Amino acid sequence: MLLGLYNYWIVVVLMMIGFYIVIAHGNLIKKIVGLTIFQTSVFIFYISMAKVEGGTAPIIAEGIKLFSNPLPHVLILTAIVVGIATTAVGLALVVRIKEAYGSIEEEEIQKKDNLDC
Amino acid sequence: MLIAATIAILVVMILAIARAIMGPTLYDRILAVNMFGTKTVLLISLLGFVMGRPEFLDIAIVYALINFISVIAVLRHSDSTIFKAPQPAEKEAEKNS
Amino acid sequence: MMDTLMNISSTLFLLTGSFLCISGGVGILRFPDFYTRMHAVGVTDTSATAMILIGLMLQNPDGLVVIKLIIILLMTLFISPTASHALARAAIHNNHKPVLDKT
Amino acid sequence: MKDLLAVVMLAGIYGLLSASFFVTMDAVDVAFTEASVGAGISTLLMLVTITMTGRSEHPTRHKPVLALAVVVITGGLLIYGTLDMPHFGYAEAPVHTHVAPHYINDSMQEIGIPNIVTSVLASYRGFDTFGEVVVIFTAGMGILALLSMVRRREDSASSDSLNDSMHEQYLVLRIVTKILIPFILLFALYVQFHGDYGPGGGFQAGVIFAAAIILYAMLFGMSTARRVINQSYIRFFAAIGVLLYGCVGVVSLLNGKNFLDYSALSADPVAGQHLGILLIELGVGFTVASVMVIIFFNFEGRREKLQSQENKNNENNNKGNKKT
Repeated sequence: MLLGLYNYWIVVVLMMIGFYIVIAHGNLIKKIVGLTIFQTSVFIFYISMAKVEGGTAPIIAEGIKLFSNPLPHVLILTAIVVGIATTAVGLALVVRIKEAYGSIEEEEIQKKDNLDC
Repeated sequence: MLIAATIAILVVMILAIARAIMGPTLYDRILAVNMFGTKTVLLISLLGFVMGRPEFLDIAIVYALINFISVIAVLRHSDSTIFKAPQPAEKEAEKNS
Repeated sequence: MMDTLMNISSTLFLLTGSFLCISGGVGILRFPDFYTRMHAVGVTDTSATAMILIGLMLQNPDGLVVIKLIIILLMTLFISPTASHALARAAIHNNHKPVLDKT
Repeated sequence: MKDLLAVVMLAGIYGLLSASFFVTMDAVDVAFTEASVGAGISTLLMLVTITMTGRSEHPTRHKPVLALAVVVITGGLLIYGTLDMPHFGYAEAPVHTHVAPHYINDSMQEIGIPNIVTSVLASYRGFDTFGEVVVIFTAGMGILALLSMVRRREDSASSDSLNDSMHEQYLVLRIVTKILIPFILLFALYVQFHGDYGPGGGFQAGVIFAAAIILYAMLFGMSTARRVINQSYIRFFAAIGVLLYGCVGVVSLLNGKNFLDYSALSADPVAGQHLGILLIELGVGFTVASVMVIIFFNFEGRREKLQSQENKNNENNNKGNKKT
């Protein structure tokens, strides 16, 4: 009975992995990788919701009646491109932090901040 | 028969992931990623046939391209200084092998 | 008659391709150093792709699909050996030594 | 894993995998985008960043027990929340009964193009997409503000000499790339204008177009690429894309319909929809391609600058050592 929910569980596990990387690792690049994993888990959540048993891709062709839901596809399509744009901004910030502090480890950055005060 | 080929490719993909995780050197990982990419191209073209709508081969073309670009990117940046000094793990691996 | 012939040849091509794939996969996992692994992958990758794509072409002799498959095939034939060449060259260039004698 | 490069490689594999997952879930358009973006561009950007920030991660000392506890509790709550969700692939789920049947059944009459995803993206939800394009444009401007720097003549001279030394090493790659690039650009145009009938559209075409330029820039050196593609034109094009999209909306307003209601563009509503979708996809393509090129060029420019500074420092150090 509950086995039909396995897609959500996969999403939750992926989300937990991404979340763990974001909060437990001090390295900023790893944090961004964790963020992309988190992001992809959300994409997978939407796309797996859109799937209809026996349906095919939502492009109208002759002889096909049942389509998967196109709306989540649209939302995720734009979200992916926006996601890469925000990731790029994050990486640019990492580069600037490296130039300003000489490190991309969270602890060392905080130490330097405390010294300045 | 299509399904048999798909399963074969999935098995090979798992082997490639194993090599990408084990390393031990940077080049092994690049090789594994490259191989994974070509196998993905095959997988997607096969999946189109398995699902009965083989019109969507455009995706496979994009894959072939992007795979090439990412391999070139890694190689291009392997020239820069930080890659010249091997990591301790790689040194050990070279000694052992 | 024509149909069965096509089916049989397509099956043969797909099987050969799958076999080549698997042998490449075993090669990348079992061979001792980078250059031998590269050899296993470089050879099987291109030929397996060609075999499987030809097998697919015989499955569906419909104009547009075959043309797209041919485009993919041509691109793999261009790209895959080039990538292997560049990879091996970069490895040599950065003083990555092959294992010559395993004693 | 302490080696960040391995992390990035595995992230690339993860992108490839998730894209093949999207193919099996019937989301061909999404797979198209993820293929070009997730596996290609994001791996590339992370690589460039790593070359600037260093490759290894320092071990963290604090214990991750607290983090693990937080994550497990969140995950448990989420799994508890999924118990009431409809089953996977269930056709009567609430998602499939709201507006989706309308899109699937009527889009052929109202919009007249077979790819439902494109018609929803460009027409029914055109306003959302406009917002996304503005976000991408803003991200491009943010990168410019963060990373752009004034280039001096001597830098380009030094990179020119570097360029010549690279020639021998990349000979085969360069020739193959020279053959491939026209076809990649042609393929990008095909994706752009075939988006109404198959998977594709402005977002994907833009990324592929940018990928071709990035490939060129990587193999022929940044200074050559800068000479081929003028930076100020690229910025201009990024703005033109957003403006084109907005103008289509304004024109439909002036013709007495709602913002971005393309039926107003022509006497025949379906022809108007066609024209509108073509124009705004073109706008999206312009913006995405130029922003991706801007992002890559700025990252690479920053890296070159840092590298030349490092080289100068090393030279100075060597001179100092010789004197003492």
